[in-house]
Amino acid sequence: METTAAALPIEPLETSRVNYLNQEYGLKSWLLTKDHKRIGLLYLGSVSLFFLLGGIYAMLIRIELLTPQGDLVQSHTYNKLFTQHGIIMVFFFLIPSIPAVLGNFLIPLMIGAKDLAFPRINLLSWYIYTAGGLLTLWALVAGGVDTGWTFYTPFSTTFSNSYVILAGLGIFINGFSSILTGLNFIVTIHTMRAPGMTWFRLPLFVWAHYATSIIFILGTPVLAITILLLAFERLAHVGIFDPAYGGDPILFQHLFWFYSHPAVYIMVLPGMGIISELIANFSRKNIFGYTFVAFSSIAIAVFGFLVWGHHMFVSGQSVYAGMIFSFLSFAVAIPSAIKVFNWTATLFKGSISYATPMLYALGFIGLFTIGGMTGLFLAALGLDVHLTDTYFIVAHFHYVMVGGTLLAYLGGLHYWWPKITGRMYPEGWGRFAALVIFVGFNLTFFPQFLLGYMGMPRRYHVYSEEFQVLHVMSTAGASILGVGLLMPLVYFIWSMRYGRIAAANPWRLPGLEWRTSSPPPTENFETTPIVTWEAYEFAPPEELEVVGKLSPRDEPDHPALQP
Amino acid sequence: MAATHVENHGAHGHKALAHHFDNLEQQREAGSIGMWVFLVQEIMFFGGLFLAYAIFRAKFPEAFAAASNHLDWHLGGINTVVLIVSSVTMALAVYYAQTGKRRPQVGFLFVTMLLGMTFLVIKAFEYAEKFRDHLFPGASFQWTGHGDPNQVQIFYWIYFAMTGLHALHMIIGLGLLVWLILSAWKGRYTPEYHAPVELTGLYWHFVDIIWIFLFPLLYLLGRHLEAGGGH
Amino acid sequence: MSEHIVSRKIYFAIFGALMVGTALTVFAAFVDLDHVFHGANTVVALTIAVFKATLVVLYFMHVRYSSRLTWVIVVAGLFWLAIMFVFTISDYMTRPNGLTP
Amino acid sequence: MQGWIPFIPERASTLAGRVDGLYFYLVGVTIFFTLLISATLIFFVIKYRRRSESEVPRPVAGSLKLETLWSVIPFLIAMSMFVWGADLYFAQYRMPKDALEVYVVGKQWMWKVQHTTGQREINELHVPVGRKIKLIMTTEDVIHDFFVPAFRTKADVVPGRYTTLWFEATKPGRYHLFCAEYCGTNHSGMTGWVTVMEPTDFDQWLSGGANQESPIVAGQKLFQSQGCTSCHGAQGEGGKGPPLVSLFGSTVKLENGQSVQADESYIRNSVRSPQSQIVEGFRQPLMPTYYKEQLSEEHLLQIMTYIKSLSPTRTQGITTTAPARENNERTGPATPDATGAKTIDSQRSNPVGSTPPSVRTPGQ
Ligand code: HEA
Ligand code: HEA
Ligand code: HEC
Ligand code: CUA
Ligand SMILES: [Cu+2]
Repeated sequence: METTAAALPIEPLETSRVNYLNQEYGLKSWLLTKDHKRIGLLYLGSVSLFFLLGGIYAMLIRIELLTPQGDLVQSHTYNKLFTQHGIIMVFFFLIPSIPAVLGNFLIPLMIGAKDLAFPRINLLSWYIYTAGGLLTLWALVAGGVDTGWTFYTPFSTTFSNSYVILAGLGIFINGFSSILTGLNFIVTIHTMRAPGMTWFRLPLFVWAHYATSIIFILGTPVLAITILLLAFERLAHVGIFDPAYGGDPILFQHLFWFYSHPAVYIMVLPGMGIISELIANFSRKNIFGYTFVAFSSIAIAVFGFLVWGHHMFVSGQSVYAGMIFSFLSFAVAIPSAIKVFNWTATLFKGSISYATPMLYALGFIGLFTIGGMTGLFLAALGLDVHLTDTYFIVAHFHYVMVGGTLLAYLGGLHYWWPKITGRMYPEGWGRFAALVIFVGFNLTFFPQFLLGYMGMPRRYHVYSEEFQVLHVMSTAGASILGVGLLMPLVYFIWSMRYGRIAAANPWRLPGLEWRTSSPPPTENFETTPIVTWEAYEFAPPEELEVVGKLSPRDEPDHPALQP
Repeated sequence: MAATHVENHGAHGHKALAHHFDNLEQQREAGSIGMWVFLVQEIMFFGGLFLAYAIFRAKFPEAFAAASNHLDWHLGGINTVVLIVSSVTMALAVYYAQTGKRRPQVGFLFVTMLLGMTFLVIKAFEYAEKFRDHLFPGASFQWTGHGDPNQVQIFYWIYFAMTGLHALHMIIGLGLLVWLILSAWKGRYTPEYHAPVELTGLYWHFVDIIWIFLFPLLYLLGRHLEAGGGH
Repeated sequence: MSEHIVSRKIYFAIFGALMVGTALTVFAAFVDLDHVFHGANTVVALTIAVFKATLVVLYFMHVRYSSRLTWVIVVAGLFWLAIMFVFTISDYMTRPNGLTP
Repeated sequence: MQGWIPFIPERASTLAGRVDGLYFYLVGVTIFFTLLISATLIFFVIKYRRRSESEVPRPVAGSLKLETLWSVIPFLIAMSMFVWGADLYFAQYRMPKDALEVYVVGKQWMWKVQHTTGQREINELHVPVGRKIKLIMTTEDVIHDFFVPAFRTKADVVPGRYTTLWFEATKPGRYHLFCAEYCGTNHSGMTGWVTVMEPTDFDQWLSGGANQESPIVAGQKLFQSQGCTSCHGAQGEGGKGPPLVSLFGSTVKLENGQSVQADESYIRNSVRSPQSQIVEGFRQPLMPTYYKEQLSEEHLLQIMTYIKSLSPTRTQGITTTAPARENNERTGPATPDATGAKTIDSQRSNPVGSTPPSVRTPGQ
């Protein structure tokens, strides 16, 4: 993360204006910062590292699956590969990614506050995250985990002889960083909105994060206690999850999914928030049906808690409970449907730009639709009996998590990059990478739907020949995807030093975060802004009232904006 | 709440006012909402355990009755009283903080702390007894009374998990109290600024509530069935 | 929304109520209410506990005098707790030979 | 039967077709919405591309009509999926009464199968075509999952209890059997084959292994060697312990006033941890608890079949050997044999009534 800082020189072109980056220098100024923007960058650094690690695991998985006989690694190793891939990607990349990086950076800017309500707690949450991460990494180095990211008992408590406790504690600790982030967001959004920033003038990004925080607060503690019990049970060889001690494995599944289904909405809601921003801003239109999009986020957060049992249709759960959970799973799909349709309608009669972030947004809508609709396959009881624990599941959740959230995250990074670093990314490369990623992604995961229905079980190291062709396609796609993801990695870092200086408002947008300079000063705004405009209220750019100081060069300097 | 910004010239420049808040009122509100949200998180945290308790109690009624009859309800009862009293003293400490009376404030905080310690000491004795009787789940666990030993062991497993986590919360609370007493002694808290006392109070009362449920659930349910190895 | 100061009288009244509640719980635990209906003792014990908890929340924790938001937060917490219990237990109760309260 | 469709596994059970039907329906809906949305997106993106830098389109107010439209229609579609799916689910998970029972024990990392006629197999399951098969499954260690793609059905196999699965194969052949719940190192090796045979071939196969003793006999032997007889009587007629004759399927009153259906899981539980559910009138727990260690899941299953055989009216597919049944079922449209007939009326008449209480309640 420090490197991020070092890579940012004082900008000669900028009149010697102080911003949050050049105000102080040195390791200490970063590790002890209470500035939400710097903490956001700390998260950006650590989250990216974990993503790379998770991605490398993914590539190893794909390479192994090139051939039916497991000849690259042993079964034991393979099991560790997908377990660690899952744990890292979910708990240490995707869940913190958007909230802790972009949410941290932008929510105060968007509501016109000087900082989050509890800056110290915000920093603490990053340290907790790091501690949890290191503990889990330790587990991986020490010998790894092989329980699957779902830690099903009694395998995880009694039979697995891998570092379950270490990894578990890592996740347990990491959970509290989520809780603190959520707590901070809720309080901030309630108490620190600028004068005139009413609830219905909030950008939808903020609404989405409010909904996400609800899940953080109400779901994460249950995971925490569950993992704690699991760890103790494994330690003391007595407990409530292993039938050998009189316990009940289904209870573990209930407790685990009570958190982990809502968690999937933790992963997608912030992404949806970003998409709402991108769609509205890059077509210069107020979002279609603002209140519906806003409240659908809350609806998802609430109803998302009522459906966890759909992961347990074949587990021995009561069939009647299965009915209820299935019904509610279909119900919770509707708010997502509402979002998709409103995004589409927003484009109608807009002025649509083809800038990179918009490409990601469009990709998101398409892929999330497929991912979501295939979720309905799994919510349909009779069909899930055949599909569960096959590659259909794997395909489903990669469509929503990678094709959905990951694309949204990348779109968001491109979109706010100028605000974060004060530099533009190379537009041409941006568009090209987006294309490669889109193609690579579909080639990777679409074949897995077919594999799944043909009966290829997940978490299989060795498989029978008839599945090979599709697996090879998938692996080919994965390497394209990998290369595609490599590009932003490279040109983002490159742009921090060599990118074109960004104007305060390069996209010509009304949002509050664009009405202060790029990068913003530590206090965000020179004076507390008074909000007099509605969300996404577009006016001819020159009429945009400006709060705070701007960088001297403020003409449209972006290829995507040239006529 | 946005309103608090508009009339945002109140106790500006108060030494306890953080730079990013407009005024103490806003700061205090943020604090209390924050604490409440945190307590909700705590509810769900303990909730998982209560759920496990409910399910296994329903699964193994005899074993649970027998096991819980074996606990010493006198100690549990005394501890309940101790905690309730400590809640009152805590509430009074907050009261004197609000009314800006330093000495009684410090005094009641101190009493609260003592009561908290009493609770832990009694609990420690209880634990020691259980260890001696080989009732701590694990290799050394022994059960001769009624009920399937495995199921009795599950009761004790849940008992130690719940009371243990509760005790942990008490210890954290005591830490906060020490810090409060010191700064209250220095006269840090005034009628316009005493959020820390207030928030610690909320936390302390919450821990009390948890125990209000633990006492009957762990110590009393099943007393009416004279069956089981209680003495 | 400046804070409300609860009078000491109320505190002592609540204290009394809590003590009575505790005594009642202990007393009720030893009378066999099963002939009323199976598990009656549990119901009684929990009702008293809920009552005591409510008093603490309303008065010691000042919720009675707090903003609507505080109410919402508290209720939300309990509501989600209820969700977890109801859905999970409904599974166990609808199994063949399922749990009976 | 049906022509080969790409990426659809073979259909070899009565339910496979129905599952595929639902699948095609959802695929259809998915394609429709995906095309609808992406087509609209592309159309708008091209038609309304930004033409001049300064253009600011007029804001558009939302439309309640549209919102309701695109919430209600998807909801209705979703409900159709729900109903269809639920209906299928019950077809898959409600066990038929007149099925041939087969016992399955999962174990890291193999499937042990035992037929009621005595044949034992490992990672193999032989079944006749056109006959309902009911699997009664448990595991000795972790959770496994019995998955046969060609039958479009699976169920977790959970330690500490029995789960069941049924299917009726429709065409002879060899089909994949996978373990579909991650169960440790060799999870992907826990596979096997289900062989569906013409009834005649199946009879031959059965007679091939006829020398093996049936689980009932094995169970009876265990019942004696384990000393169950000392309390439950030589023929399970009862003694210090309650009688086990016509126990299975009856309703047992327990000491704590509750009453339970004596199904497989209950009997298993009564043996593994006798004190958990005490039978009314047996306050002092005589029954030793050490059987948990002594009896493997397989032995337990054998004792189970024996205890079940003590209540013939409530148990089907066990007492009669498969062949007799086979001929019987193939000739003419469903004229069930004697046991089959008994089955039917013992279903109608409530099982408790069919056991005189004098038998059930012990004599003190
Ligand atoms: C970001 C993460 C994410 C998201 C958003 C979702 C969204 C959904 N998921 Fe998914 N899911 C996962 C991540 C996610 N899932 C993961 C990680 C697993 C596997 C865990 C494991 O076992 O390892 C999983 C597994 C999983 C299962 C369990 C499968 C099994 O193990 O047997 C089920 C079953 O119901 C399910 C259902 C759904 C549904 C109904 C939605 C809905 O929310 C989708 C709603 C969206 C749409 C419906 C599309 C948009 C709507 C339209 C285009 C309009 C048309 C709509 C209609 C006609 C209704 N998911
Ligand atoms: C946020 C969540 C997330 C993300 C982003 C991903 C990303 C990917 N995942 Fe997956 N995955 C999960 C969450 C996720 N995954 C989960 C929860 C499971 C279940 C685990 C379990 O069963 O317990 C799973 C399981 C899983 C499986 C099934 C394993 C099995 O069941 O046997 C597979 C198989 O193909 C797979 C593949 C991939 C691939 C190819 C990517 C790609 O998108 C990754 C692309 C990223 C990179 C490649 C890294 C960045 C680029 C570089 C470092 C450059 C260097 C690389 C090259 C040049 C090639 N994942
Ligand atoms: C020392 C005496 C004793 C022995 C030996 C014994 N049992 Fe029992 N069994 C009992 C008693 C007493 C009960 C009733 C109390 C109870 O339910 O635990 C009982 C109950 C049962 C039940 C439940 C009966 C019902 O009506 O619900 C089953 C089934 C059973 N035993 C099977 C067995 C098997 C199988 C064995 C041998 C492996 C065995 N028992 C050995 C004494 C014994
Ligand atoms: Cu057995 Cu997987
Ligand atoms: Cu889910």
